[in-house]
Formats: sequence, structure tokens, C-alpha cells
Amino acid sequence: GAPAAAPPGQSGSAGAGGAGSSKVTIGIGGQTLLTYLPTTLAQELGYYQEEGVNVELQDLQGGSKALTAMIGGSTNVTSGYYEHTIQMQAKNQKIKAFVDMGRSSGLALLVAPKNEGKIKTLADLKGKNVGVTAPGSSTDMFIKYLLAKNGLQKTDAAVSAIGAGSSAVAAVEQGQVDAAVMLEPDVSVLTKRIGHDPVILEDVRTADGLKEVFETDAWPSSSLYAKTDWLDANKETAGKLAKAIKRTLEFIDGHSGEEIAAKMPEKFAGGDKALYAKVIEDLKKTLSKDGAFTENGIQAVLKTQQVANPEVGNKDIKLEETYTNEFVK
Amino acid sequence: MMPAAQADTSTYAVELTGCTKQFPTPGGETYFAVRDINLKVEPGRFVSIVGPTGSGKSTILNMAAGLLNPSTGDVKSFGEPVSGVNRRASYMFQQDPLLPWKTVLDNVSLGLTMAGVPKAEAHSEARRWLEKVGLKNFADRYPHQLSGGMRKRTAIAQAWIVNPDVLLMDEPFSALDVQTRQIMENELLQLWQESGKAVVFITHDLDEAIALSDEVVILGAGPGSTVVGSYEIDIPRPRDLLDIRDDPQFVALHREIWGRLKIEVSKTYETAMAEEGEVA
Amino acid sequence: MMPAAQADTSTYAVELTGCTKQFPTPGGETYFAVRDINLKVEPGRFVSIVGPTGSGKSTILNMAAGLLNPSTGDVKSFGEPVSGVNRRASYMFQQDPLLPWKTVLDNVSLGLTMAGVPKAEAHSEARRWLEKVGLKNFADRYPHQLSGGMRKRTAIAQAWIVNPDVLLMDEPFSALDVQTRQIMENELLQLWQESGKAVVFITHDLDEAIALSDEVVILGAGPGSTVVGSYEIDIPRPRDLLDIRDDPQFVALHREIWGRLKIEVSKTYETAMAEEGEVA
Amino acid sequence: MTLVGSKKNGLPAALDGGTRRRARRTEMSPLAMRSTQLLLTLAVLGAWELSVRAGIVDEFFFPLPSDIFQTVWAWVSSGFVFPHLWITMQEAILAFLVGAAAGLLLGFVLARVRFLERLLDPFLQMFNALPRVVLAPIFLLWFGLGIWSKVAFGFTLVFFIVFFNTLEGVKSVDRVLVDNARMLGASEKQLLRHVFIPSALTWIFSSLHISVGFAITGAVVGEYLGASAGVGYAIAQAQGVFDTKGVFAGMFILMIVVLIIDLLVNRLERHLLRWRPVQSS
Amino acid sequence: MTLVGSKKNGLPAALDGGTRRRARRTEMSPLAMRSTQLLLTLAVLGAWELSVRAGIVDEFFFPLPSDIFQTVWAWVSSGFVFPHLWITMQEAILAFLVGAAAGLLLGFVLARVRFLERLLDPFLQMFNALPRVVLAPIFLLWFGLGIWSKVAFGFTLVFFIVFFNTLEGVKSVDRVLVDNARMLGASEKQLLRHVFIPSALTWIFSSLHISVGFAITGAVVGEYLGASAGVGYAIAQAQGVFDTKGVFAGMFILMIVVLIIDLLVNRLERHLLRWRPVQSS
Ligand SMILES: Nc1ncnc2c1ncn2[C@@H]1O[C@H](COP(=O)(O)OP(=O)(O)OP(=O)(O)O)[C@@H](O)[C@H]1O
Ligand SMILES: Nc1ncnc2c1ncn2[C@@H]1O[C@H](COP(=O)(O)OP(=O)(O)OP(=O)(O)O)[C@@H](O)[C@H]1O
Ligand SMILES: [Mg+2]
Ligand SMILES: [Mg+2]
Repeated sequence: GAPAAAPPGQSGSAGAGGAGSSKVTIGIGGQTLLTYLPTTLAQELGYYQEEGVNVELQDLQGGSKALTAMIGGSTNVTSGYYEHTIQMQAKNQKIKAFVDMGRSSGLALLVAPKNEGKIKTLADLKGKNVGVTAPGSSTDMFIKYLLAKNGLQKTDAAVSAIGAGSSAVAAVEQGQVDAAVMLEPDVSVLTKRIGHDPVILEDVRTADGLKEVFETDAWPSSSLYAKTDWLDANKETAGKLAKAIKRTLEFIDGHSGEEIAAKMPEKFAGGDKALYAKVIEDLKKTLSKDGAFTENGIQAVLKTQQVANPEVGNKDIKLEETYTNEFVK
Repeated sequence: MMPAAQADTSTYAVELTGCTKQFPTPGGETYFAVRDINLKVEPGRFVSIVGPTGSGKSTILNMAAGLLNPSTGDVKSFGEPVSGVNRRASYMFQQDPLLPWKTVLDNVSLGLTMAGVPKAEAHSEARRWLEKVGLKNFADRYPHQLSGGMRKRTAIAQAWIVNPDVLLMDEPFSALDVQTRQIMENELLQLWQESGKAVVFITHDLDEAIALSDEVVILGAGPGSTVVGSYEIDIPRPRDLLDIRDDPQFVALHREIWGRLKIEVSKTYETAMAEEGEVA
Repeated sequence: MMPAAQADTSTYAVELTGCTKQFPTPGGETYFAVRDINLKVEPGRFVSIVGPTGSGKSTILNMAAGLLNPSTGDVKSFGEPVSGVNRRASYMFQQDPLLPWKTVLDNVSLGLTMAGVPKAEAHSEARRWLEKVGLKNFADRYPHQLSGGMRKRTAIAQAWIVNPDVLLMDEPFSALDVQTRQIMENELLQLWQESGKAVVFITHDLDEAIALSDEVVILGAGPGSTVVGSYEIDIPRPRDLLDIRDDPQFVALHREIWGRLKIEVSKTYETAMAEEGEVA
Repeated sequence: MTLVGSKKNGLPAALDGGTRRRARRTEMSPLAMRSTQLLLTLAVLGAWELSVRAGIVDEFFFPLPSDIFQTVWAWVSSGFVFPHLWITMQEAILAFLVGAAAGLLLGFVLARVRFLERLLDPFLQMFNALPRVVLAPIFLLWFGLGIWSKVAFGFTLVFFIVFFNTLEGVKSVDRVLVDNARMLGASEKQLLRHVFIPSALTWIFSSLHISVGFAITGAVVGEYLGASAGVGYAIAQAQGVFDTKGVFAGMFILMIVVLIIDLLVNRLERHLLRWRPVQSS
Repeated sequence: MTLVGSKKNGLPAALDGGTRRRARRTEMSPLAMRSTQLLLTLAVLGAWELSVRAGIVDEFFFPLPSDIFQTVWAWVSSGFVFPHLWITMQEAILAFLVGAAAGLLLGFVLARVRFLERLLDPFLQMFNALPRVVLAPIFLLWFGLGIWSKVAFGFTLVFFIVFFNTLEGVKSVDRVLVDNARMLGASEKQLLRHVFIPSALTWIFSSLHISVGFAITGAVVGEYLGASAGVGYAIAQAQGVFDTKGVFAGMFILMIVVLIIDLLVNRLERHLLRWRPVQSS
């Protein structure tokens, strides 16, 4: 299809509108990932500008890279997973999340078509090979947490990195892994390619699934976070960003998938607009409505980390230093 | 009639007919190295080519070897047109042709091993030839560890060992001292006489040419040089190379050929000196 | 006393004292190329070195040029020990030393341009020298487009143009025909006489050595060859190179030197033939 | 005797004969060669198109060539691709120039100073084996998100290729040439200019041929890992949304660009190596 | 006249003199060289350690060398790293062997058949410029998640380096040597064996030196993008949880391995190129 007019980087600086607006660089851990959709949508809707911040979006192709880029000073704010703030505290880096975009990580543990019928419960995963996007990523943590929760050792299932996108779809479809933790839109694409719904063992895209897995109604995932120093020095800007995202979340809540898809750059649909609209419609369930973190949500994240991430382990984490709701109030 | 005539020409070991070779010059023009060369060498004959430097002697040998295509004209060997290398000839190059990564022994035995002779046999044969050229004790050296004359002698052994029907040799003995040279000349004559090979031999030493050959061909001054004279050397064989210079027949021939050659050589020099005349 | 003696030795343009050069052989032993060489060349003198092939002539020249370190012994030039290249000498190599990526003109003018002479001037000087060696019309050729003799002559012009105090020449004329050779010999003599250079000249042609030199040094048979004789050539100058071979003094000297040389040369060959004797 | 040969002074005939013979023995004309290449390309693309249409090859991974060209055309005609291309080119060219210059310099120095070569060789080998992708965060840290981190990326590829080849090229220079130049009074700098560089030129060009490709690869991979513009960014985004057509279109555009650059390098090479004997057979 | 020189028949003295002179003019002993290298390494690591401890360098990006070594030690002593290393080595060695073999083969063929060279050159240039990382999904598709996709990854790096160098190496063989061998009756195969391969050997070794590093890079990057084992996987895992120590430990282990491989390649090179004159000055 016809592409969007210009790269986001260009449009960001060209469209600098609001007088006296400060410039903020947001690094995204994968711009095409749906879970970060609000960050891009806010730009497309012009909300950042309306709030008076000049935002430049940088696509860092992965949450950890986006985080390191921010710590290195290349970006100011990261659109990434909330769990990073906990991980960073374990590494003595002070980072604070200030808007919650995802109420759930939107992950699904599904069985490769060749194993349908053979793997029915998590216990069946013992000795099997599970695909994740990358070792150490939240998909990896997810499967480790699930294994632990079901009384298995973390090493009982082998973990393979299969990336995201077409390589993940190919790996699952061809049965190179026995099961996989996948994200949207990969699940929908896979569904379309194999012609039926894959067998899903755990699914936190729904409230029920979330309740079942994490025993909570929220599990903050995609969020905006920044160094605490930066937040303290740029309270006003952070407030504007938070407001823009909050308005975007409200916009999403109030519109259909098709309407939202129409606002996004056309090439994000990847040529299949109907699918894209449907996936966005599904996504709405996992997004936060107000951008605020909830106490039991962050506790659930911490618990996952403690179980699955040896770098966090049983280090003493001060959760109140990892997030703030002061900007979304 | 025809078959007989054909059989006749086909007996030439090397036959160049009307061969011209031109090269493009940096100026974009063409430079005629040799023009309209006719050279016929019967099997069993020893022909020397002499001529001023740059007159095209090596060019002729390259054409006879099949390494250079004449711009016009035909090259035949034993009646067959030469296309690609002349498989019945062996060629001792004016430049240094030894493979630097092979020892003297391996260099000399190369032709044999490539022909499929077992390694041990090829080596012992190579040692025999190395002895002939006086390098027996240097068999395990690499070429860069040899002196200039030793490299030449290795190349000679390399060319001789394959026992071809035609021997093409481009100034083989010029880097050798007089005594070694005489030994090598004797070896060459012996090799040639034993087997009835055809030899085409380039030298700058007219004495050497006359002493060894059945025929001395004189090449004119370049550019575009051609054969300006051909002298039959009818000094009876076997010849005593040491004393041949005092032979009255030798002296007479030498005087005659030298007179002709001198004209050509001084012509070369004059052309080079003259203002014009780069291109023929 | 001492200072005077020192001043005396310091006048030698080239002075090799007790120089021995050994090389490791592939067998792991050492091969003595030359042993205990003493060679003293005063400025303005023309010294030729003759000797059997492989006797170490080039090795001596390499040491004099500072390109090869003697294993033992000292090399001095004008009283200074030679370390690194000998900046007061120019060396015409036995191998082909032309830079393939430079035209004949650029090759010849190389020494001048590197010395900082402006390009135009260096080129016109180079043309002058090319004329001397008869290559005026080949100035824009690349080396691979030249014949063997032409390459040699280019190398000669390249070595001569820098006008050094010492000329080291390794078989410079062996690839040239007789006439061209005589022209070049004359040029060399003229160059040498004009400027009082020291010349160290290697040749296989004893006639040439005697005709040109003040002194002929004879090297013994290898391995481990050394200077076996040194002959003062007192034929008065200027000499007529064409007729000098008939000069009775020349004939006498030639007989004497040749007698000595013959012994060495045949010794070389015998050593090579003998079963033992690879390593000294 | 042929008719041509018997025309003793027939210069045109002789020339004619020479040309004919040469043409027969060797070369195809450049035009014929280009057409053959085009044919080959079309044949491969045609086979691809057919096997996708026949369902032998999965369109999900290998889109129809016709669709790819449509995408390329859309990108070009809308002007979308040019700012991206411009940025990638800047990065690639800078990486190429800086990397080649540094590789040449260090190659020459280490080839001439044997002590340094022996000292540094293992370190250079080690650094050459570092997976660059892993270093991406450090590059971002040091060089920021702009073009310089991508230049650094390409640099680490180009540098090593040029360095090792230059080192070997200089070391394999004919000793007689070096000795001769030194006898003629060459200083170390003049040796470099008149002997080492020209002699190592075939080596250097070989490494340049390789590193043209690697410079572009480096730039694209750098963008792919984090950027807001560039062909790599465009490809990454297309890949993120399962737009395989877009991925291939981006790669196709890169290929065309490389082709053009390579043509220029070839021309330069031919000019600088014009002294070499024409190769036949 | 020195004392040594005056001992006319003093062979040991003469030898002695020769050795002394040589030692003075050139080389450091291998042992001294290794020590110097070790010292250099220690100096760099020491400076690094100090500047991290002093807070000049951010520990988040550059962990303490002492911590890195501790991690390396932990990985080694627990045996954790060996299965990963074994897999990576398999991949790298296969990529190296297959890539080098294919590069050599195609290099020789194209150098000998000028028509093919002219025909294929632009295609090879184009493919060389394809960013391999973008192709990861296709490699996964074709070669699966196992070692073969990584081998393919490394192959695309090694192949081009070896190919271009072999091509150029064979083309720059001295014509006289070729002509001489042909006159001595060499078939095309024998020409290859006796002339082209030995002559191109310096070129080939140069490319092998480069591609040792690239083979490992290829394997690691391949693992990094999708795998279930290997050093690249271990590094990715460490990076995923921001364990920089682990990242550096992985790279350190790779470096050591490369060092060992390079030592072997060097030894082989010295053996095969033993005919070359010893370089001095
Ligand atoms: N590739 C080439 N390009 C241009 N000219 C060439 C080429 N090869 C040879 N020539 C020219 O052809 C002429 C004859 O060269 P050739 O080597 O045959 O001479 P020659 O008789 O062997 O001389 P010499 O006795 O010096 O070896 C020379 O003028 C040379 O410059
Ligand atoms: N690098 C080396 N390694 C081993 N031996 C060598 C080396 N260089 C020269 N030699 C040996 O030293 C001896 C003298 O060689 P040199 O080149 O000086 O002889 P030459 O008198 O110039 O002979 P020619 O007249 O054949 O040129 C020879 O036996 C040669 O094999
Ligand atoms: Mg010749
Ligand atoms: Mg010599």
C-alpha cells in the first residue's frame, strides 16, 4: 500500500508546533509492537503537540535496547515494560514509571499445531521446547513463572529464542518449538495461517486469564518510564506526556478498532487492514483506561520477577520508587 | 601431388607463415613488433635467431609456443595449427619462470609429475638432470635461495627433462660464466643429437649461434622487424666447441653474418635516436 | 701516525673487511656463500668482479649496498660503516627491479623525483638518459610492454641518473646484443671518467671486464668462496673498446686471468659433481 | 597461406584479422553481457513468480516479485524512500571511508613495523571476532542514536577487512622493488607512495570490493537495531508488521545502490591498475 | 677489525656473531612478546578497573573487569559455558569450512572463466550487500532453529570474504609462471594445484584471517537472533536481564577461543608459506 509520508523522526521535528515546547525523545521497544501502540497513536493524533511537548520517537527494536539507550542518555523517556524499573533498581539505576499503558502483558502461551492434543496442560511441557522472543525478555520470564507456579523447575522446559514476527510464526507453524509464548499480532497471524485457533494454555490477554495466572486484575506492562533525575527535573513535561497518553487511552477506549487503525500510519497495517483492526479491537481489553498503576498490579509484577529473574531474586526492592501516579492524577 | 606436398609441409616441426604481431601502444596507436615472419624449422634441425635487442625474438618464440596469437599469419607445428599451447614443445623463458613455492627438485620434476610419472621416478630423473646442470647439491633449495645463474640452470633442466620434440630456448646461457656455458652447450648438443629434436635458440652471442646451429636466422631492426637473412652453417659435426672459433669456415661465416647483423643493429640504434619513427 | 692511517682508509669508496656471509640451508645447516672477503675500491676506480656462477658476486654487491648484513666482518663506504642502505651508491640489480606501475619515463626519473627535483626537470633529464640507452621512443610504455633487453637498459638509466659516488652493477649488459652492449659500455666509461666515480662491476665476460676495468677481482669457487686473485689492468686510457681485443697487453692479461679463472670454474663444477661437499 | 596473410602491406586487412581473431577467442561485448545478466535476472524472477503463484513457495515469506516491484515503485514515486536512502547512504559512505582509511593506515604501519604487528595482531584478531550486534548498546552509548552509531557499526566491519588485506598486501611486495627504491634514495614515506601503495593496490581493491557490501550491511543493521530513519528502519518496520513485500523492496533498493557503487569502484580500479598487462585466457 | 672478525676459522665465533647481529637488528623473542602483550592487557584492564571504581566509567555499561573474570570463572567452573561453547564452535567451524570451501571454489572458477566472472560479478556484489540480520527469518525458515541456520549466517559472511580474495589472488598470478606450467603440460587441474593455489595462498590466508573472526561473529549473531543454546544465546540471555557482566564474560570467552584458533591458522600459514623468503627490516 501507499506508505506514510515521512519517517516519524522527520515528521516529529517538522511538526514542532506549540510555542516554547520542550523536546523529548521517546525510545520505543519496538514501534510496531501493538502493546506500544498508544505511544505512536498519541503522536499521530497530535496529542503531544496539543499538550505542548515536541516528541521524537525512536524505534529501538526491543525493550532492553530502549532501556539501555535511555540510561546511556540517548533518549529521555522509554516506552517499555514496567518490570524494567524493578530490574534497574536491582542494578542501582533509579528509574521510575509514570504512565501505565498496558494493564496486561497480552501474552499467550500456545501450543504448536503439531502438538495439539499432546500438550494439554502446563505439566505436559516438561522436557519440551518452548519458544520465547528472546532469552531474558518478559516472554521468557512469563514461561519461567508459569513453570514455577505449576510446581515445575524453571529448567524443566528448554527455552528457545524465536524472535517476534515472521520468524516466530514460522517457528511455531513448522513445529520447531513445541509451544511458544507469543504476542499480538503474531497470535492472530498464526491463527490465520494455520486456519484455526491455536490451542492456548494460558492467556493473559483477558481479565480472566490475568486473574488465573497472576491472581490480580492488573499486571502493568507497557508504560512510560524515565530516570528519576529526569522526572524530577522535568515534572511539567512529564505531566504533559502523561496527559497525552491518558487522552490517547481514552480515545482508544472510545473508538472501534477500525477507527483507531485508520489513525495509525497506513503501513503499520502490513497490508491486511481488517486483521489489523481486529487485533486492535482485541488489544483494547489489555490496555489501561486511565494510565494509573495499581498496588496489586505492581506487586504481581514484582512477584514474577522474583520467581523468574535471578538478577532480581530476593533483592530488597522498594516498589514505591519504581512508579508514580502523580502525573496521571 | 597434393598429398605429397602436404606431407612435405607437415614435416616442419615449427612453421610460421606470414606472421605479424602488433601491440596497442599507450598512445592508442599500434606498434608492430614483428612483421611477416616466415620461419620453417625441420625436425632435427638446430636454428638460432639473432637480432638486435627489442627486435621481436621473444615474440616469435612466444608465437611458436602458442602463448601469443599472431595478429595475422599462421603458426603450425608438425602440420597441426597451433591453438592454445604447443604441446610438442618445451620453452625456456627469458624471464624467471621457477615456481617460488617448490624446491629446485620439485621445480625440475614438475613436467614429469604432471605427465603422471610416479614421484620417486620423477625425482630420480630430476636429480640426473640437476647433475647435468651442476646443481645436484642444491636440490632442496627454494628458488629465492639460488643465484641468478643457478636459477637459469634450474629452468634449463626443467625445460629439458620433459623431452619434447621441439626445444624453444630464449637466451638460456646469457647469465652463465664461460666455462659453465660451454658445459651447458655441450649438454644441449648432446641432447639434441641423441633425439633428433628441433631446436629454436635465441642468443646475443653470434659465436654461440654459429657454433651450435645448422642455420642462423637474422632478425632486422624493429619496429616491424622481419627476417633479413638466413645462413646455413655447414661446419661438419661433431664440432669441437672449444676450438671452433679458430676454424676458417667459422671465421668466414662469422664475418659474413656479422657484417649483415651490424647493419641491422646500428639501424635499430638510429631509429631509436631519430626524432620520428616510434610507429612503423 | 694513527690519524694519517685512518684518513687513508677512509678514502675507500667501498671497503669490505673480512666479510663472511652464511645462509641457513633447508637441511638446517649453514651454507657459506662467501668467506673472509676483503675488497677495497678507491674513488675513481673501476673494479670488475668475475667468478663462476653461484660464487657470491651478487652477495658481495648486496653487502656493499647495505642490503645484506655480513655475518661477520665490516662494510664501510667513504670511511663510514654502512648501516641500512648505502646512500652514496646506486645499484643495478641482477633481477628485474622496474616498478611495473610506472612508465619507463617515471621509472627512470624516480631517483630524481624522490630527491625533490621538480617533475618537469626530472622528466627532461630522464628523457636525456633514455636517449643514451636508446629508449627515447618507449618513454610512455609500461615495463611489461618492453623486451628483456629494453628492461635492462631502463634499469641502467634508472641507476645512472641519480649520479652517485659509487656505481654497483650486476651483469648489466648480459641481455644485450654485441653492438648495443658496446654503446652502453662506452656510455658507462664516459660517465665514469667524467665524474671520478667508483664502479664495482660484475660480469661473466672476461673480455668486457678487462676492457673496462682498472682492476679485475677473481672470486673462487663456492661454497665459501673468497677472492683468489686480483689483477691490475694497466692498459692506458682512453681505450678503444672495438680494437682492444687485439692489443698485446690485453691478450697477455686475458691469458693470465683466464688461466686462473679456469681453475676456479672447473673446481666449482667438480664440487657440484662430487658426492659430498654441500656444506663447507 | 591465407588471403589476409598474403596481402603483404595490407594494414587494414591485418588489423581486421587481428580484431576478428581476438573477438572469436574471448570477450562478449559489454552490451551483450548486460543483456545476458538481465535475462538471467528475469528468468530467476519469473521462476520465483510462477512458483509463488503455483503455491510451491509460501507468499508469506517470499512475496510475488511483481508485488515487490509495485512496492518499490510506490516507495520511489511517493518519494518515501529517498530521505531514508539518503541517510543510509551517508552512514555507509562514512563507514566505508573512515573504515577504509583507518584500515589502510594501520595496515601500512603494522606491515612496516614488525614489532607492532607482532604485538597487536592477537588483539586485532580478538576484536574482529566480537559480535557487533552485541555491542549495539555500547555504540548507542558512545555515539548516540544519530548516524554516528551506525557509522561505527559499519566501521567495525570495513576496518578489519581492509586492515588485514592491506597488511598482507604490503608484506608480499617484491623485495627487489623495495630494495631498488631504497637504493634510489626513497624515504619511508616515498617507499609507501611509490612502492607499497601501488603494489598493494590489487589487495586493497579486493578488500574494497568486499567492504562496499559490508559498509552498507553495517549501516542497515545499525539502523535495524535502533533508529528513526534509514532503509534499515524502513525494513525493520515492514518486518514488524509482516509486510514481507516491504522487506524485500527495501533490500532490492539496497541492491541497486550497491550495484551503482560497485560500478564506480570498478571504474576507479581499472583506472588505477591500468598498468597491469591485459589478462587473456 | 673486531675480535670476532679476526678469528679466521672460528666457525662458532662466526655463528655467534651472526646471531648477535641478527638479534640486535630485529626480533624480540616470542616469550618477551607474549609478556609485553600480557602487560599491555593488564595495563588496559587495570585502567578500566580503576576508572570504574572511580566512577568515571559507568558500571552499568562497563562492569568491573574483576567482576567479569569472576563471572567467567563461575561459568567455567560450573561447566555452564561448555555446552554453549561447543555448539557455537560447531557452528563457527562449519560456517568457516563450508564458507571458505565455497568461496575458494567459486573464486577459482570465476578467476579462470572470465565469462562467468563478468556475468556473475554484479550479482555477487549485490548479495554481499544484503543485511544478513534482515534475512534471519528466512534462515530460520529454511534451516530451522538448530545449528544450520547459524552456519548459514556465518557462511554468508565467510563466503564473500574468501571469494573476493581468491578471485583477485588467482587473477594476479604471474603470467610467466602460468605459461611455463602450461608449456610443461599442465592440465587446468594441475595448473590449479601447482600454480594458482600456491600463488593465491597469501591471499587466501589473508581472507581466512579475516573470516575466522567473521565465522564466530556470524554464529553468535545467529544465536542471538534465535536459538536455544550457544554462547550467543547466553549473551542474549545476560543482556535480556541487564547482566552486563555476563555479556562481557561471554565475549571474553569468545576472544580466547579466537586467539587459539588464530594461533592454529598462523601455524598452518607458516607451514604452507615456508618457501617465502624471511622478511627482514
Ligand atoms: N605486451 C606488449 N605490448 C606492447 N609492446 C610489446 C609487448 N610485448 C613486446 N612488445 C614490443 O615488441 C618488441 C619485441 O619484443 P621482444 O620481447 O620480442 O624482443 P626481443 O627480440 O626478445 O628483445 P630482447 O633481446 O631484448 O629480449 C619490443 O619493441 C617490445 O617493446
Ligand atoms: N637467501 C639465500 N639463502 C640461501 N642461500 C643463498 C641465499 N642467497 C644466496 N645464496 C647462495 O649464495 C651463493 C652465492 O649467490 P650469489 O647470488 O651471490 O651468486 P653470484 O655469484 O651472483 O652468481 P650468479 O653469477 O649466478 O649470479 C649461491 O650458492 C646461493 O645459492
Ligand atoms: Mg627477448
Ligand atoms: Mg648474481
